Amino acid sequence: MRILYFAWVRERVGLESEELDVPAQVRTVAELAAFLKERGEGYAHAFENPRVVRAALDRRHARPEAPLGGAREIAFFPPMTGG
Amino acid sequence: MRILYFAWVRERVGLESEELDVPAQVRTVAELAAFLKERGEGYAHAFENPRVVRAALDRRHARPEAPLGGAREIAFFPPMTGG
Amino acid sequence: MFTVRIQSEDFDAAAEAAALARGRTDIGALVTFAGLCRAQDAPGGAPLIALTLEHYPGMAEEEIGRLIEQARGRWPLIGATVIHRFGRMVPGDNIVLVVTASAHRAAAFEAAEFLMDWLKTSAPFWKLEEREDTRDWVAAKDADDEAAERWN
Amino acid sequence: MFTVRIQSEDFDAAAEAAALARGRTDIGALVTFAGLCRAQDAPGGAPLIALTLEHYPGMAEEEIGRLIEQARGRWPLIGATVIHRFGRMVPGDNIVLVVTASAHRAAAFEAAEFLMDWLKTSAPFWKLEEREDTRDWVAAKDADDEAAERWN
Repeated sequence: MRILYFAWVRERVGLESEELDVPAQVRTVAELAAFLKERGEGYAHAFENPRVVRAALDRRHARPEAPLGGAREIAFFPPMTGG
Repeated sequence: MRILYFAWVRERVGLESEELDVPAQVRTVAELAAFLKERGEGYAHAFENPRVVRAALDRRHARPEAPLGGAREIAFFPPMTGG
Repeated sequence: MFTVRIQSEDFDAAAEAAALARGRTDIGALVTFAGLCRAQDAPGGAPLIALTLEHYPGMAEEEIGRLIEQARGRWPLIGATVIHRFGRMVPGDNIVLVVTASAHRAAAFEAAEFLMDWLKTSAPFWKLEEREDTRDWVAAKDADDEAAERWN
Repeated sequence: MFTVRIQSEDFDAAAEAAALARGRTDIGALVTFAGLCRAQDAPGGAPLIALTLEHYPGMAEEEIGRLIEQARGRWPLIGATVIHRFGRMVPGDNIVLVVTASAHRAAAFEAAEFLMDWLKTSAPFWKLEEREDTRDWVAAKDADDEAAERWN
């Protein structure tokens, strides 16, 4: 699965994107965030407060409980501040 | 007093403006409209339904009961339809 | 900068909005409303050939100036420009322009709507519509009075 | 005509509004909103030097396209154009443009406000502010969420 990071989530993780084989037991957006959080210091910092990190599955906003399903791309980012 | 007419009030009266010596007993906007209504067929048509004719005294909207006071100019016109 | 112009010539909405913003760094929101002459009011009705706008010179500027003062009392405006044309217009032509500038978008949007709503009911302009066989003064709409009253 | 563009280049608000209206006689109301980069947010705070807009390519266009579809479902729009810039901007620069065209002013105003409110909370853009000694990601505002929620 392709994982994208934006804004301060990107800065803390230290990556713009990565390809990852998501283990079968990781089924939802929230479970993936929890899984990533254990991957190192940058990830731990990015996901320290998982409620403020938003996600999009295949470019559509997704809630924490949304199943990853067959999505090819997931993005994690802070609340949006455009406009 | 200078009297101005606009839109269909102007067309019915047949004048854009006129100078008139307003009799002392004509004290309000409504009284002036009633006075004008008696001046001929065009005026009678223009003021046939006095409630739809609006007025401005010295270029400010004025209610029927407003006193003419020392106003130098009064205008009569239909409800506005600009914008 | 607060400006009112009553003119028969067309206006350039873009240039007016740019003029308000030029050289400033405190404007966060710039709202431009252009009102245009439409060909048709009711589906199936005879198409409009032209619209003639009559106005009360002097009072039109003053009344719009008073509306701008009211808007400034309600919203923190940095600038506003209102231009209203008079004379004969054909479908597609510009009729009226309102530009508002503020630090934030809610103030700019609300002030522009307030100015348009009150322009419609209190600025001394009257529309005469020409269609193929008719020539009619437009009747004032209750909906416009209601739109203006919502600000009270 | 409904258009979304995500670009680093500046835009010409006037030309975009004119493009929507060109050759048409059914548009009665054209609303243009331009959001600009301001120098100062809070009185007394350090002035902003620059703003960098990061975005999610692909999703930004798609999400704004979905917002336009929602607006079309709610108001009888004849056209709409949304342009959102990304990259580094300095005070006075344009950031975002929303143009809406409709037969009547209420629809054009409301659709423009709806699009701006939802753009702020759902389009994937993030602002990084540079001040003399600081460099901070802008925090999302509760006021923006509330502005968007009022349409529900």
